Amino acid sequence: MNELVSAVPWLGKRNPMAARWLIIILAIAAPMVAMLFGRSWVRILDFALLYMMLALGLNLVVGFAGLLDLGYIAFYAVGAYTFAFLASPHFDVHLPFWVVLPLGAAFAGMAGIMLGFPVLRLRGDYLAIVTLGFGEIIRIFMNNLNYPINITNGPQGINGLDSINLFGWDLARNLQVTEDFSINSLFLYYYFFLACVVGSIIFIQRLQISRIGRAWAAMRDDELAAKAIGINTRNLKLLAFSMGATFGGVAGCLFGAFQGFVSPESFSLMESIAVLTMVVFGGMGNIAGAIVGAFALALLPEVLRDVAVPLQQTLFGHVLLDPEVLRMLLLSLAMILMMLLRPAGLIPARARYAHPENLHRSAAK
Amino acid sequence: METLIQQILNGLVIGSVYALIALGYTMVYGILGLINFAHGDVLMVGALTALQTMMFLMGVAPGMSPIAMLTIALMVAIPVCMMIGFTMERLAYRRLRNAPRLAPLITAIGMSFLLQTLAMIIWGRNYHTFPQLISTTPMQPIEGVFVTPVQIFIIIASALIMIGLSLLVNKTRIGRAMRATAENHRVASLMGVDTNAVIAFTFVIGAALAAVAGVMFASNYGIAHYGMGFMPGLKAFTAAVLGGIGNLGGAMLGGIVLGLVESLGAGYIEHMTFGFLNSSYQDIFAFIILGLVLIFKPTGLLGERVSDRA
Amino acid sequence: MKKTIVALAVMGLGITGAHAQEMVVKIGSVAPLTGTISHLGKDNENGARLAVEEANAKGIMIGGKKVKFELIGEDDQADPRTGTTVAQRLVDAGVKGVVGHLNSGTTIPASRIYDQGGIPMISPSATNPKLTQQGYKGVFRTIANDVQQGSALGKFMVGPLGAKKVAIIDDRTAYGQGLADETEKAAKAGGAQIVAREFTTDKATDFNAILTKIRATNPDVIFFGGMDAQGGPMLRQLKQLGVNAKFVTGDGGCSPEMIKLAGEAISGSAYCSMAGLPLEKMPGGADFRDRFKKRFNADVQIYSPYAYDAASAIIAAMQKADSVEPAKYLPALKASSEPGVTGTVAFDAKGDIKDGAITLYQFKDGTWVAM
Amino acid sequence: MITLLEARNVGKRFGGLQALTDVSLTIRKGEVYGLIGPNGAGKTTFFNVLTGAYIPDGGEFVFNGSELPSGKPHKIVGRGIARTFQNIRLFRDLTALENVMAGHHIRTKAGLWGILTQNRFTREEERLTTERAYEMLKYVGIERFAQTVSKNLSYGDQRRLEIARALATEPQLLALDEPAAGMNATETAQLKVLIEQIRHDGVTVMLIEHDVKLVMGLCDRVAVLDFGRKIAEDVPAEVQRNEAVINAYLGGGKHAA
Amino acid sequence: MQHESSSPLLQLKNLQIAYGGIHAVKGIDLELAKGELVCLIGANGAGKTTTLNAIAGVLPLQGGDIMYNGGTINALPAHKRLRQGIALVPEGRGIFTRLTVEENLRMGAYTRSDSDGIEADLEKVYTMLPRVKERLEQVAGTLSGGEQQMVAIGRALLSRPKLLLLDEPSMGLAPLVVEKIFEVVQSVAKEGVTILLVEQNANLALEFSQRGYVMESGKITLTGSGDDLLADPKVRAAYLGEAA
Repeated sequence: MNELVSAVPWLGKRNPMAARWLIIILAIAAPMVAMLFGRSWVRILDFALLYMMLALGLNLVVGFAGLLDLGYIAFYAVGAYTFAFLASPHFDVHLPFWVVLPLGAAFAGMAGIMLGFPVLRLRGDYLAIVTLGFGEIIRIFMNNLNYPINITNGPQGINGLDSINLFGWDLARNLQVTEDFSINSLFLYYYFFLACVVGSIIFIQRLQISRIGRAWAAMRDDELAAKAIGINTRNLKLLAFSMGATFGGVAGCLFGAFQGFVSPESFSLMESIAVLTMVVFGGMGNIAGAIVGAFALALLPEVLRDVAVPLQQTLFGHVLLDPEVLRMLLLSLAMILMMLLRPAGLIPARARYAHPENLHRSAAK
Repeated sequence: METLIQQILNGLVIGSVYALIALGYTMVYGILGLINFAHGDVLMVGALTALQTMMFLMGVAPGMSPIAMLTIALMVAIPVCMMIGFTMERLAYRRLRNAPRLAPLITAIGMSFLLQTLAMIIWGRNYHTFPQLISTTPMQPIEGVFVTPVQIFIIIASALIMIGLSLLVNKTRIGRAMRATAENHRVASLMGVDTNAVIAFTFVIGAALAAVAGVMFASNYGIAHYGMGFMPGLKAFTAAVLGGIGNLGGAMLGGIVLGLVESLGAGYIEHMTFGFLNSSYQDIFAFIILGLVLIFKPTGLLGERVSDRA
Repeated sequence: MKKTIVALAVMGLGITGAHAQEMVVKIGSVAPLTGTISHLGKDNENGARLAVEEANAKGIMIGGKKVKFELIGEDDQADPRTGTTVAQRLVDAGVKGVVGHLNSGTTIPASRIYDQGGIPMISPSATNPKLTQQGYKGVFRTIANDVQQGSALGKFMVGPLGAKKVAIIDDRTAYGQGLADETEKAAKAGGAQIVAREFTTDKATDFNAILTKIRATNPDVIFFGGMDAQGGPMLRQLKQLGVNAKFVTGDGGCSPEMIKLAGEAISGSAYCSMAGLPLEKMPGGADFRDRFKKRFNADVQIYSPYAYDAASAIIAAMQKADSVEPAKYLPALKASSEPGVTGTVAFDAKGDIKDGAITLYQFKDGTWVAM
Repeated sequence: MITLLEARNVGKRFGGLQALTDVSLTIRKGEVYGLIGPNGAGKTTFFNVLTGAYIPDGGEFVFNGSELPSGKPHKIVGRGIARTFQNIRLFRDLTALENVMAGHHIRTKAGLWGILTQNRFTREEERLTTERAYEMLKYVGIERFAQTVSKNLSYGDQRRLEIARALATEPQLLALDEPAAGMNATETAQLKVLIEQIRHDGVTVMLIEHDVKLVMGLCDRVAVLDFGRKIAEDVPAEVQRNEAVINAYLGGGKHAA
Repeated sequence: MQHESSSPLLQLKNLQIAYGGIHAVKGIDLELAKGELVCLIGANGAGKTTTLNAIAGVLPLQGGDIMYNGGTINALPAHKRLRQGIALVPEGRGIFTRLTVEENLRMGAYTRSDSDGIEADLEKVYTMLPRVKERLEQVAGTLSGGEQQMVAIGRALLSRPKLLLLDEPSMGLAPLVVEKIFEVVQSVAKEGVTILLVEQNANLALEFSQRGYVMESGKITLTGSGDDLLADPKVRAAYLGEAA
């Protein structure tokens, strides 16, 4: 939160309290503002929140622990498919959401360890390329495990996933507050996802400012030195992989329930790279960066859809570059230029790994 | 029996293309320790540039002989790719040479997508038919085994290019400088080698090879497309690692082995797994091999020591 | 600040100044306009656009007002998630009906959004049977589904083509696999032996390994469930491998693009299927082709006639019900029985096209000729 | 005197190069033990083998009466051996305080659950870690830079920070690899005071150093390595007089061979 | 300090070098006349290697000047200094272990295009280093340390240097081998090549050199003729500290 606060332009440094409230108000009011532009924007915000969770999880692996994972979307897939298996007509199993969610997280976490074990010794670009392969392998299995026994229903995907049901309260239905006032389901999802993101931030921040967060940072900065102060780098790498994967798994469960349909197409390499770009764009290694990066890049294509076409039409009389091309162009340029010009990302905040108040206490002694 | 021979032949053809692409990866990795993700996309630009040139030639000189046309197309595609290789190195990778290792890698991924997008803008999204100037009429050297002239051409051409490249690297002054720079930038510069120029040269040669590979690839399958380079690029990288990255012979061997594994794998996996797995898993062989090699024998088949730079 | 938001919103929704005496009715069209099958997506959009423009030219009156139809085109990138987002956008934009999506994989999740928004949708090309089995009231399609098409294909292979041994390939997409499975079923039921079942992807270019494997089983007919971008090169490789089996594919390969990509390798023993009647056998078919060519300077790819019929069906239902409100015209749409470019557009209880005629085509003289 | 560390016939080979040959030496509790020798004599290799960065080809280390595991750095740190590096290796993006806190990692226990819930134990442990780290910075004299990102510290302060970080692992034996390299005379003098203080506070120190003056003035005993073999082990005055040592350093001259 | 030769070939003026946060060379002055063999000795970490690297152009200067052949070469990149005749045999030899011995030697002649001259010089190196000639086709990584040092020196000679910078040629080598190498160095000097020799092995270096500089903690503390320094007890102190 503090990182996010200080990332607020102008206000962040001068009046952190005001900046904090600004963020809270914006977060709460966002779907209402979005509603002015249409319900689809609320839906886009919902997805943006899912991307934030993904970016937070990937940031934990890439930014905190320094392990470049190009197959991260595989864990998202594991989460989504877990939900599809356990809460849909596919196997005709309908476990409650609160049972499926931890299972999805746990399976994804296990998948993280499964990936982590063999790649422990690899570093840098080799790690990246093996994880990329891992992501593709998972996707290919999802796409083909309908034969000889139908497990994933193959390329057809699984339809009719249960919606999120919080103790009898179905988020997929509009909430009827009074006779003629109801809250749209998209808003319900928004606030539920927001709560999940806030929970994730708190959890990740606690991790960051802890012996584990420090050990990850140490390992990332200098693995040899980290070993020399007694850090068990093997266990910590596995922990990073599985924690990151867990977030991916949770996001996947939410995605499956929200979308109601999962199919292997949603878990392509391009998605992995999109999430990585979010982390890089925002600023590797800090929570605010992941949040801002995910928010900016999840909204970018939709904004382009609305702005690029009319803009080009007024400027050139016809559309030169359609929004999707423009999006690809901007994404790729963002990756290149960010690395060249601003490698620390949009929000180059320095992550904290200690509580300053503890220091004041001991310094006072 | 002819099925087996045919599968081996299929593997050899696709493997030769992988090998050619892998050479570019391995050279750049050898000298810079960088996985140039965009290498596969340089191949795509090569193919599409050649296509564009041929279209133009067919318009202005319809009677031109196919060989002349192909040669001119190559003569255009190669310099274009060289320019791209040079520009990438100069504008992006050089400035990141001392950056943390993730930075050039992420940049390279960005480069790959940038090239694809630009190609999409220039050439559109559709598949293009690529004129098959070398005959694709199959011959039957053995009863039941079919091979086309373009396939023979691909195998022979990659072998020749491989020989040419090893002569360049092993027998010439610049080749020596490349190897010296790959081993130790600092000492190479003490020998009077302008290491920046040598690195740029390596990129340019790699790009030229990619252009040739692109034209071969497109000639064989008769199509070209903005996304055609990514997958072969990835597989070729696997081939380079399999053979031992930084090693030219290894890249060639790795490419052929990978081609054979894919071809024979797709052909026989069903029997081998009693029908549990089938050809839908064709694309994972490369990744599984990659994982296994990196984990158990990171030096690859003919490997030299993998760079320790972290 | 508020003004800017409103201005942006207006810009965003693409509202153009509507004249007071005219009623603007928006109709959505969704298809992938980017990606590997964008040529088909654009074709779909053009089909719907032609219908809308022709309706506007006719000057239709509904509820006493002159109606100006406006087509809002969206790109779903053939991606399920984007599909739901743009579906929501269309619902927000207040479209009264939707023509789309192209792929079953995007249409199925999107249909839920249209259903929630109470907006009828007609897909011109999504053939997965599941689409209309979800129980949504406003979901239709103008194309025969995989079961209909697959069974026609299967019967055709064992019947007229006399296949005893059939090899089947699919591209592991929802479309390709669905069609291949249905075709396999029908061929088996007809007494043919499935000698090989092989797989590729919608991004592959090299099929030599699986084709070699198929060659060893010596099939009479090879069926490919997939799109033209793979089908074309596949034909070339079949020829290079000296395979002489007949080649059959579904509507995804029934395009001029297929012929272009296959080059010389395509021959008289290549067949494809399409739902509905062939253009030239329709009274207005050849005419449609010309109008299309004239308006867009492009050839009809595959599904644009179906998109045209879908859009026309919506407009016709509105006329009949004398209302543009979905709730009012939906019954008329359900009951519609209009002659369209592709045949009579009438739907069964689930929303599938009634008696979805399947026409088989053979490659002849450089083009697909209906048999 | 009690023996703290005993190296027994330690050997290490890299390809064709025999970096260490049968090195045996004994470090007693509470002393400052110097390890010197010309470039390439195998001093740093000895450190790396001792601290688990390399696995020795032969021989063993006995620490506090039991054998050390080889090739498991974190276990060796756990047993009470900490080291610094010849070319400083700090966690560059962490502050000085965080560096030292990271050094305390192995002496803390909070698990995932505790961190997630921020239970009493975890908070208390975190507070103690901060406090101890701050004490440690004070101890080496750079507490005013507690909140400075370590890569921005001056060279001398980085050296000190590295020592503080090593001390935070609560070692019984502190192995310093050329701590005075690159320091000026004043800094070196301060370093000497610091090392004496560390020894005084009960930590045994092992020192690789090129600054022979510092070694001679500081060490209780000195071992000399040459070509991977120990050629001398004695009090400094004796070592300085040792013919073999003089030859190793100054060279035998033209006719020495 | 004054010498008969007209102008010095190399002159360092108040040279300051810092890298990785270490102020390694703190303002040194040094002069080499044409044809001299001068050594720079001192304990490990005194800044000798840093000085050599700066002269060769692989380390940037913090301050001061490097004058060579009458001009300042402060800003010249390493490969251009080589063309002007400054060759460095780096510490640890810097052999290209994956290249053959002959290729290593030819790398030395990288900047030259006179193939006849190169062949002639190769022959000269072969006669000077007969052990090397027997192993031309061998990959250099398989050579012994002494042989590698010979190759490194031979390689440097192939650039036809005017100024040869030798960084610890004796490091890690057995005494007999060291002696061989020094004989080679001496014969090179006799050919008229100016040599700046950095050595830890002070006695040996001083025996061979005409003059010597002693470096301690980044500064030059002593200078004089080889014999004078050999006799000077301060030299020993610089290495082993004041004897008790």
